[in-house]
Amino acid sequence: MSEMWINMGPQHPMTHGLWNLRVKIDGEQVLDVDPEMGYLHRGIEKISEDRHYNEVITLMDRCCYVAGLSWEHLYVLAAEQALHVQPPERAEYIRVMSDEFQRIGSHVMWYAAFVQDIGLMTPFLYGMRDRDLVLDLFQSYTGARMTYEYMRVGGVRNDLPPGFIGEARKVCDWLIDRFVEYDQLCLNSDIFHKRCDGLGVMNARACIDHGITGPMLRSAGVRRDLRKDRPYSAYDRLEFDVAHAEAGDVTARYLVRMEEMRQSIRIIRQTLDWLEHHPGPVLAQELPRWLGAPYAPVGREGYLLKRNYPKGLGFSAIEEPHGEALAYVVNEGSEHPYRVKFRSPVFANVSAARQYLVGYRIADIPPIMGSVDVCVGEVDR
Amino acid sequence: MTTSLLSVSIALSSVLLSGVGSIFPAPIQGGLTNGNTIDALGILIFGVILLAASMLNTIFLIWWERKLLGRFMDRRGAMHVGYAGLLQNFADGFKLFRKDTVRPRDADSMGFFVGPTAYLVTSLVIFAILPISTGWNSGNLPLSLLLAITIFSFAPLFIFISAWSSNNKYSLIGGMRSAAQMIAYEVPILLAIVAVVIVSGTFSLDTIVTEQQNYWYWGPLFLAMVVFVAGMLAEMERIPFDLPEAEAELVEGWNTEYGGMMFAYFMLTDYVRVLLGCFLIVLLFLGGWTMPSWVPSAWTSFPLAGIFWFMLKAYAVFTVFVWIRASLPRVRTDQLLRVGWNRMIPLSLVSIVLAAGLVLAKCLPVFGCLPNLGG
Amino acid sequence: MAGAQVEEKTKPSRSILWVARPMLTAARQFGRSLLRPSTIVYPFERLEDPKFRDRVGIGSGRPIGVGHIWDNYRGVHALNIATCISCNLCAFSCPDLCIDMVTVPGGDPKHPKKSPQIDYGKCSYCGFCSDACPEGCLTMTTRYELSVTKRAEMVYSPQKLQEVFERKLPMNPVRVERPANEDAILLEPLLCIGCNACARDCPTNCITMLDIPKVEPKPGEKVAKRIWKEPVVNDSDCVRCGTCISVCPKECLFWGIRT
Amino acid sequence: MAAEEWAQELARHLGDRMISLTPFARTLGRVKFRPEAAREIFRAVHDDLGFDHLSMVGGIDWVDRREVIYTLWSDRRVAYLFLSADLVGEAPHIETASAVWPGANWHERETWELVGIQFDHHPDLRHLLMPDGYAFNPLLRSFKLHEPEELEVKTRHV
Amino acid sequence: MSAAPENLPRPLTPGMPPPVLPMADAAPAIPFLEIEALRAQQFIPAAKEALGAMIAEQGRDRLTRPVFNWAGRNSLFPLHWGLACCAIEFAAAFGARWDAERFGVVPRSSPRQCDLMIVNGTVTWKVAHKLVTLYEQMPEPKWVIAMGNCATGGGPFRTAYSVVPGVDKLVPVDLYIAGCPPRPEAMLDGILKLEQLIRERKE
Repeated sequence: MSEMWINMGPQHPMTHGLWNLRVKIDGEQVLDVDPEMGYLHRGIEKISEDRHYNEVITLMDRCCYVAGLSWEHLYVLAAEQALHVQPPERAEYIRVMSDEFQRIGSHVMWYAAFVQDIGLMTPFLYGMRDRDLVLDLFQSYTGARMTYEYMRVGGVRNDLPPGFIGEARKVCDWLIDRFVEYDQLCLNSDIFHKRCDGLGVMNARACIDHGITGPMLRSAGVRRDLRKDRPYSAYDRLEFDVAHAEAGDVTARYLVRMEEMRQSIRIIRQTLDWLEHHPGPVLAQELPRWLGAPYAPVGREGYLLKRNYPKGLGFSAIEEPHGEALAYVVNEGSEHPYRVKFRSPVFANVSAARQYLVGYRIADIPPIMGSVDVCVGEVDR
Repeated sequence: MTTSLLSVSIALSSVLLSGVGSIFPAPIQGGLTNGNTIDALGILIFGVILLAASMLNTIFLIWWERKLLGRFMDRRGAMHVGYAGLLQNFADGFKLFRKDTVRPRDADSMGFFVGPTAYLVTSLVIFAILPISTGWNSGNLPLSLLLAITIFSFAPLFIFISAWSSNNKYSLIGGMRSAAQMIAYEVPILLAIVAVVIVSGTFSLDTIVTEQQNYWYWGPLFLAMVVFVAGMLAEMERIPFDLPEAEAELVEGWNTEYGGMMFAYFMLTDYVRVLLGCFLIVLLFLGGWTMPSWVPSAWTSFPLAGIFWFMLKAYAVFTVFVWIRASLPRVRTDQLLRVGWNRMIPLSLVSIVLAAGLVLAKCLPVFGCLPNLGG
Repeated sequence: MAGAQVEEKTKPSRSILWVARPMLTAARQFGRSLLRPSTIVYPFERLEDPKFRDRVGIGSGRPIGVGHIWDNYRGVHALNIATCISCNLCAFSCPDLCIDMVTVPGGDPKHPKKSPQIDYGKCSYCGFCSDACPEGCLTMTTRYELSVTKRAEMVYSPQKLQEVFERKLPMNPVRVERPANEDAILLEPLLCIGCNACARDCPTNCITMLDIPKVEPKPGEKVAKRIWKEPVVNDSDCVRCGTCISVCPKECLFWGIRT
Repeated sequence: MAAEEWAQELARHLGDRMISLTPFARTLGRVKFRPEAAREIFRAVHDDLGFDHLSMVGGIDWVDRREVIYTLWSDRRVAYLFLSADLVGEAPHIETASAVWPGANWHERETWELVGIQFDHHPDLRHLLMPDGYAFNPLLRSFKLHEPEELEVKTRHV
Repeated sequence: MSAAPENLPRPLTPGMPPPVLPMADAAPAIPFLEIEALRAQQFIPAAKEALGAMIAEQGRDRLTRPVFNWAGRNSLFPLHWGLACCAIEFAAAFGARWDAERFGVVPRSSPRQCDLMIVNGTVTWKVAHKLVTLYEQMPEPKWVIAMGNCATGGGPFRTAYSVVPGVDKLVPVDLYIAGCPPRPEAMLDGILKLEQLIRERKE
């Protein structure tokens, strides 16, 4: 058979979202790929310029819909720096706990999608079931399953409900047991290794050149984790290890993500211990009135300018479940951010698709792209 | 003469025809009640009954798989249409019957419709050949095993025809994979069957089952059975060998372009073939409708007991298939073919040698002493 | 956990069990879910039903829900028109601009009473409006089913929201505290003409017009005609809705920190 | 590393191509450079200073000029560095960074598309997020958003 | 909205009496058996009613039409695709906890085999013509559900330069599900409503 281009997407079971992978194949062999993004470009950065600082948070949940709380955290960190606000310590711990639960939720979702790509049907259901438990926890304190609108510039919206910490511990125990089952279903199966070993290999040099971050980079042997290297919120007060592997293939990414989930549970247990014994406010008390959480800003153009509110640039970098997410928020003294810019880790990871797809077979594309963990919402923004 | 579905149908047709014929004048009556007419109508009735029974069986099989998979996946499966979802597959069937069947503009009209139809028909025909109890369905055919396997292996051809004529790249790749896979696994299946034939000395499935009266063949021919089951998994295109329908990379494999009734044909035929595979495994290795002697005779002597036990075994085999489907991932094409040509064929050759050795050494009756086998 | 380096040790030994281990895991799950699958039979069993929640949970074998701590879900709003003060804060705070203030019976003809009408085709259920509501009359319930055949049916008038309220569904219990140092409404006295517009339109009637001493203009100085009254805002009653600022004809009211 | 030491090192490697260094909290600061010397700056920062990881490229429209910001990370220094350049004129353009950091490819495509900054010698400057032939740069300040009722015609660019 | 209280358990088939045994009150040891009993209780009146409908129906295909209607509404195959946030809840509805397959809803990847397109997310102009193509590839009879606010009217992104303000600008929509995103229950509720719509449909 001669060479031909096939379109995998935008509606294709492999994509797990709305994007198009154009693949040039010769028989089963992949000769070239060309990812086409933008099918979900919603102009979040532009809409943010028309919104008040706290209202941007509603967009952050929808920006990355499997890691909404992490993206809220990213944005509020940048906005706090731009607006010169300091959150209370309890809010920081709650944010870290939310981040780590979100990491588990995102990785479990990834697991559910990834095993489908290699043809395992059952763990998809297990993954969704266990993710729902994490979402139940989120719902109990944020009030929503996926779009939380929980964090605020200067803290979080509300404190944890009574009884939360006990339930969260139960969920942690349950999840730790389930991770063993996940491994039994995948790692203990010879077919899994036949499918995934030595696939989609990226070495450390290529990863760094192409700006790849997160579990993909760590699976190539680079121990880089912003939680350790550039600690934000309460991460410098918590103990955990950076999961990493050497091989740089699909199996290594699987292992890294599984280990990250265990580390997340370790972090969560520490934060729960802290939160149990340190009550306090969760929202900064010296907030300017227009940022106060219960009162979303009352729109008056030029209000800040009249008050000579200091301008500022906010920059934040966090370790999102998919990798390093960066944001900067430019405050020019108005109620609206002048410019908001986000860096999505998946954006860079997908842009290097040619590096890790060419040369493999067409049947390898789903596992490899599955191991990249594409979340189109944050790529296209 | 043993009772068989065919003889029952012919008797039914003769009763019917003589009843109907008696109201007509003599020449017509003579024409109606002569042997050829009775046989023709009898075969027709046989076909209708067989078709209905096998269709019902297949639909029940699908239901069973859905419920079983549901429990493996910690959920409930179809449950709101009919009692416990029993009518769900009928609803699916009726709906697909009612839906439009769209033929893509550039698709080959002949192949597009003939492919699935022939795929279904050739698979259904095998039900007439496989015995499900003594003498059922169509008496003791001398070469029934060979005939069944021959018709069984028509499928890749029709799949490829329908895949090629739907003019879709995914279909084409799926069809080619399917053809390659089925051809690769035909050979070990046939070789495994040779082992069975060596031990039983016959191509007649009836006789093969009768030969297993004392010991089922899964004991002496364990290796052949493993090869046969693995090959059958590939033939039936079930996980871990369901590459042609690999949802993750090829949208729906070779039935991407098919909707409506043609799609229903494909779905139905897949399960018809699964059922046939289970039947073959039961017939060749699990003693067919025979039961071990330690089973109380009351359990094996009620009417149609043979069919009952046979179906029970077939469904047990199918349950194992569902279990495999629930717990294993899919392999890759090249790995599949490599396993097929490099592992399966040598293994099946070894199994032939083993079978021949067992026959020559006359140590087969030893297996009659093992527990849980026949005897 | 000693080190996070994921080792090669996690790879299985190539034993005869390479296919059996995952199958055994699946079988274990099969046994667990045979009688108690973790499926909610949705129209019959409902997650928000507290009695149902008693029977499920991680301990019970059906891992659904986390006990009783989740009446927090933000669903359809409930509005108590009787306590609504028409302060407009919900409409102001809505990031999606899905709230319109429409006239409801109960006001006087000159100053009609207005209550929120919510377009659920635009609402993103963020809860900013119920957080902002100073009287607690706009709350979010746990009701989530809302499927309609026409787009226009998604617009919930205040009366419809009142119906939701009367159904007494579980409410979102979270009430967010006000920050301690709120801005107050300040007055630029030189611009004020004492027109009473702010006091008239204040939803909480926290503005009173006090008499001030009349100042005679110096000869030759041109002074606008004015009423010799000045608004005084009672900060503890004020809900900071900003209505007074928006109705002020001379833009003499502004936000600021009261010293 | 002390701040002065770092500033000296930077000045040594970048010379007069660097305009200014603005300190910024928890980073190595924001280096403003002359856009004409972009290629040498990128080389020097990548090879000599060891910033081998390009995190993002973004653009800000300051109405009178457009600023392009490169965010870089160095594993050796464990810190972020910003490079920025002011581009003036009707058709702002700058040398591409994708020759030095291959990962800059998509970031520059996005910046070209949304902020309207031309990257010279870019290997593949196509539309990334918007459909081909989209004629606007949405992230410019002059591009206003409207409620859908008002813009029935305006967005129908397909 | 109809006057029926939406927060009460609704019968699967309209016209049937609501379940007399609300799950919450009985609380037996094994919920599974209870549900089976409940369904058996419901099934008999449902069958009676279906038979009555068949007999009451006049016309050439008075027997087949109810059957096909029944089949069509009980076997809705949605298109398996994910647009945005709602796609995650869409997937969750097929997960273990809500298991949409209970109602015969099985996602299919090929539009040829689908009856139902659930637009689960923001539709951008870039994907608009592909969405229309997919809709046209689906064979009749077919339905469209706009799931969530983005599909309904653009949602929070409706002012954006790249977003279609509502999928009803592109394809005819039969049912809108509000929510951002709707819970999986809300999606199931939408599917049950759609079944009701199909049932009441006059051909």
